[in-house]
Amino acid sequence: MVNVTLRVNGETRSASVPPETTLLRLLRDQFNLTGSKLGCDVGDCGACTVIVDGQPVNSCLMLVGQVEGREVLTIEGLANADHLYPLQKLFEHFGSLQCGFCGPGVIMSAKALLDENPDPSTEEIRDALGGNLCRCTGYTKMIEAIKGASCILRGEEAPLVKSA
Amino acid sequence: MKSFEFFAAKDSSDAVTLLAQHAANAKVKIIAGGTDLLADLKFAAHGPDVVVDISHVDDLKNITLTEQGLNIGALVTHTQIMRSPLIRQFFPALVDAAHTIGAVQTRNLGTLGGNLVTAVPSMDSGPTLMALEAIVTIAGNGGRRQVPLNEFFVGPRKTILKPDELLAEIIIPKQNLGKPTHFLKFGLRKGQALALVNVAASFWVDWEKNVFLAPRIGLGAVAPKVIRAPQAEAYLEGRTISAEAMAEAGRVAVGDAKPISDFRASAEYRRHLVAVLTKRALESAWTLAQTRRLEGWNGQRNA
Amino acid sequence: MAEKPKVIEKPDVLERPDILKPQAPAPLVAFPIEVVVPEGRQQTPAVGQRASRADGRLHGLGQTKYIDDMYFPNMLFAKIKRAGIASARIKNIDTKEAEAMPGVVAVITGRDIPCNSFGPSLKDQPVLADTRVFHAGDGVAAVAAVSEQIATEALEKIKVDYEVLTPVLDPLESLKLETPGVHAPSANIYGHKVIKKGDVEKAFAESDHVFEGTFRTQMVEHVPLEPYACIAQWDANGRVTIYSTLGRITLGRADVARTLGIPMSRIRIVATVVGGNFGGKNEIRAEPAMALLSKKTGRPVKCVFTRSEEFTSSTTRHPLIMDYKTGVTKQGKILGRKIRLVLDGGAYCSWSETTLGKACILSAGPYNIENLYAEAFVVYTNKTMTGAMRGFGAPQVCFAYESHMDDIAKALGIDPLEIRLLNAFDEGSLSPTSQKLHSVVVKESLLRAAKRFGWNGIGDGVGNGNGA
Amino acid sequence: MKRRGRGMACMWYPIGFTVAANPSAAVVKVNEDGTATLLTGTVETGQGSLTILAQITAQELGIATDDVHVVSADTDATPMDTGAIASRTTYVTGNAARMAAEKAKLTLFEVAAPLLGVKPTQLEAQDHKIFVKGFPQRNMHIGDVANHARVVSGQPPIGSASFNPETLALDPETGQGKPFGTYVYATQIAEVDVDDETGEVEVIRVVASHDCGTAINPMLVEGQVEGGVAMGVGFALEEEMLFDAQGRHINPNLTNYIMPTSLDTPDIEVDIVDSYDPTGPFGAKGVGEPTLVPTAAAIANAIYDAVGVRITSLPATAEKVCKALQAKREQQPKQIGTGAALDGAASINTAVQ
Repeated sequence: MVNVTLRVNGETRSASVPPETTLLRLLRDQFNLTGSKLGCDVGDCGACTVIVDGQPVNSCLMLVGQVEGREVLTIEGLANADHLYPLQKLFEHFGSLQCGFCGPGVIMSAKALLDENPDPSTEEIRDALGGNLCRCTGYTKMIEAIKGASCILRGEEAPLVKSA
Repeated sequence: MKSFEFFAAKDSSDAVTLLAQHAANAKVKIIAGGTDLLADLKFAAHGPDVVVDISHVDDLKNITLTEQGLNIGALVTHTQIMRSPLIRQFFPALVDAAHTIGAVQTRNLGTLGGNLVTAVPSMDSGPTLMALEAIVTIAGNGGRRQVPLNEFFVGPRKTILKPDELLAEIIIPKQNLGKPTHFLKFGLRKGQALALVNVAASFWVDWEKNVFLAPRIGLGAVAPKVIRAPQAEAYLEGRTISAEAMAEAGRVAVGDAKPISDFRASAEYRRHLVAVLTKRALESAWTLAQTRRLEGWNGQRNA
Repeated sequence: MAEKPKVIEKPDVLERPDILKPQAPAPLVAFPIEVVVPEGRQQTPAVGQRASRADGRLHGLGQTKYIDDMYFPNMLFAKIKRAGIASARIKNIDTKEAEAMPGVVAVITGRDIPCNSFGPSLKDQPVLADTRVFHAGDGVAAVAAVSEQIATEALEKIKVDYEVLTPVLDPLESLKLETPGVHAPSANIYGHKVIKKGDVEKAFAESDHVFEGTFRTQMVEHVPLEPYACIAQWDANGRVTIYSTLGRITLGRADVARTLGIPMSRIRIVATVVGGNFGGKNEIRAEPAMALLSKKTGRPVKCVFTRSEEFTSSTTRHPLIMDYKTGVTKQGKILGRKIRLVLDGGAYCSWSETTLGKACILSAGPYNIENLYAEAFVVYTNKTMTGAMRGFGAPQVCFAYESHMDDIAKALGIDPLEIRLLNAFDEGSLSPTSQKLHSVVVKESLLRAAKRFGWNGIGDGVGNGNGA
Repeated sequence: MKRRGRGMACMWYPIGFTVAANPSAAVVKVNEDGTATLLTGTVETGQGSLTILAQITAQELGIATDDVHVVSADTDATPMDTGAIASRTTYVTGNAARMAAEKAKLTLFEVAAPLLGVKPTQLEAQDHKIFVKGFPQRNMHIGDVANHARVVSGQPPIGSASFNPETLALDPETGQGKPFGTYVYATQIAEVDVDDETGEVEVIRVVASHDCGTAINPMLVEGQVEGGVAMGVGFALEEEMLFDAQGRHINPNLTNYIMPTSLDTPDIEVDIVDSYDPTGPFGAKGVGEPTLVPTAAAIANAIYDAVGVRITSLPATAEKVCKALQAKREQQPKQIGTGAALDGAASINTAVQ
């Protein structure tokens, strides 16, 4: 067993789990944070993406022992009780997600991108989502929503209604 | 995943001590970024008994300009390489190579050392470092030793590392600082691609004679390990720079490659790609050499 | 280069980025958001609104509950042992060692399934292979254990004794009558369809040109991001509730009732939200096995496929081999067309009958062709079964008829847009099955796409990129 | 050198099953406040079908989409449905939902008629009101009517209905008959860059003009088309399940099964063709599957336009295109269908080393 203490969505959490437990399993099975999804378990699909120490990573590729003392942000930590994070609002508004399974991972990747680059180009957005596979959407409406959210985060007016 | 014991190393000497303690009577694996290791362990019939985590070892995370050259700590991630002003300045080819590895998430976790230690023939870090004649520092219980990267790889997924040793740093020798280099990768798609073939080409220019000096070509995914292309290098050495020479060097490089056919591509197609990509990498390195000269770089080989 | 002072670069991971500081009071958006234009979901009339999806917010918050996000008290985790051999006779399955493992609660094999066959048309698919393995992804035993890891390890302890048989892998080989039947004594051709209209041979004789082409497509997977998952819960009244990633619960319940031999009234299937379907989740997979494991253990049992199982043990798209022969006038008017399609059906029928029918009917394209002969076969091979997938044979035949169309246009020197407009259906056109078509807008779609794209004729085939 | 090419492909596609019965049933309950609950046995598999069904139900009742709560996919609670397959949900389940809503609405009309002093046939429902045709000022809020229906009239407004597309069996000899209720049509045009040395194909842009009858929700239609085109790009260029000589799948993972990432997906421009099908709910047909049908053909034709080689087997990998280019260079003058030269590449079943 490994004893691990880390910060998850701003709270200090501890667990005692077998050392082969991944961060994804820790979040889902121990902390009941099921927003991060298991789609492939080997870092190909990105559905498990969370932000560790400010950087998006595949939580299926980290062992619990490696996250000791680190700061983890999951999809559940983005919004609070009555406010949506702009990406979440814009993803909803543009219908950016269909089956939604890739969504939490995509939004975490997008958040990390916007934290670093407040005004990304389409190519930069495509690059940032390169590790998040989606089979439903063709990524088009995700890119639209990320651009919209970047406007809100920059304090500009977001294009909420698509011009026809 | 099979169960194992887990130890986290505090620094590199602690890591070496942990390895020495366990490697004698147990199967030990080192985890750094974990992007390759965990993907493997999840399907492995027989896992390691002990995993030594070095991801918190901060003394292997520096990028430093030293007497010897550019030292890159083994735990520097691909993302750090892409963002490093030093590397961006001297070796944009390393930045390009890092950018083609996996995706953002895996580049944030994956380390340069991990990429080399895994020793997959299609690794993207290898060809550029081979073309720049990199040296690696290996840390063991008895101290440190240095070997040329060329001698580090033994075969597919095999290096000269002993079970109780650790790859500590990668050094690009001082005489190659700023050497015009270009990296090209050809994969089956743009995002998260594995290389069918990757090529790095590097050379100095004798501007008076307009000839290639010290041309170096690294090839990946076309042999059991990342290789240099000695015949193509010999062909170019001292030859007048021309489009024809670069195209011919590509054809000569085909003779240096020994690709296999697999489900991703046939050997024949890989050979064809070696010719095309080598030519293109040389052309782009030539463009870079000219740009740097215009920008006032000293385009000569360093003493 | 002159000696430079030693520069040490601080890696950015060490300089803790901003995210670690308390969450900035960054602009969060109140929901429901205040918008100037009313949200489509609140407006009337409702039809035609760009209404956002009611589930869109939950998706973005990570609140949508997929099957794998559901937990029940005392739940067990199941794994299925896969054959890994394309064709074999099963001589014996020894599960004793697996059953004896600490943490393993129950193991079942095909013999435990009351009626071990299902399928939307032919009932040729076993829930777990019992006497014969028909493709490498076939399951041969299922284990329920207290953890997924133990269930996975138990699979290695199950010993299966196989008599390996030579697999049939090539559909054209399978089409030959002398090839041994995959499901002997049944023939390998298990579906055949013909569409016949007018006189094709006469039309060819009257044509100015006759063109031929052969086209092939590959086997592809649906790749839903959510792998197949189900939870079965058999209660003390003998009623089973199955939560499953199924796109068709009505059919699913009938199949489960049949395989388990219990009345439909004792089965409840709940599909919640499916994380991507595309046709790959349109029939049951492990539901009967999980129901039986739950019955045997008295505990809820969850099974989630690995990504690898999602590939090897769920349906895929039919590869097709398509022969086209088309007679046309000098002007490019199609007079007659003859088509032969061979569908690689894989190990089981699944939705092959439907795919065969749609492919055959659609294979002529959206064109007025008075003389048509289209014939389609589907054959068994010892590969992953092919079934329903977005398009049911249509993407394959469209690749053939539209590639063929461009070849004809090129040979006759006609613009691809022109030749399509010349032959395309109109309102009231008769389809290959002589159905009178209504609401036909194929020409409108051609013209609109051409206008939007900026189509100005085809190039010269050397990619100057600026048209003729 | 990169060469630019353009290619088009059009298609037709049916809605619903081939002849076989594929009914859907639906139940609509109008609540006492004038909102409604729709019960359907179909499953939301990501397309947004529940939103579409809510819009159809709302339209029929004259209320807003958010006023309709959809309960779905539970065999204990919801009426039978043939399911999320065959691009049939909008058309078949949508018709059932509309008809069920209509029945509930007729109950409301019966209740409202005496209160408004007219016959039920003179009433209409719109904007949350039930009003007299031609006299919109003579109206009642739908909630008041619904409440009156339950509390005073004792006639809770509930409607149930089912729909099955009208078909005729096909003649077994000639295949003649009426297999489907309706069809949709579409054209896609692709623009590609082909590297004439490596054979690499990059899809730059796809314009997709699709007919779906009335677009119940244009945004969701766009979403379907965008996703379909991306899947079509994978079918055209990258994806293939490969088997070894023993019939074992070689690439059962997302590392080696190559599907498009965000970097491989082109810019997709969706164009919805004006269309109305009198047999669909409010003129709607469907859109799910057709969206990927013409993509591969359009890309193959664009490759031909760019470099003059006909790819006859999918996927059009760089290696296959490269081989076709080499074959073309070797055997000028060119002829139609260089297919035979490609067959070797089409069946790469080499085992992993």
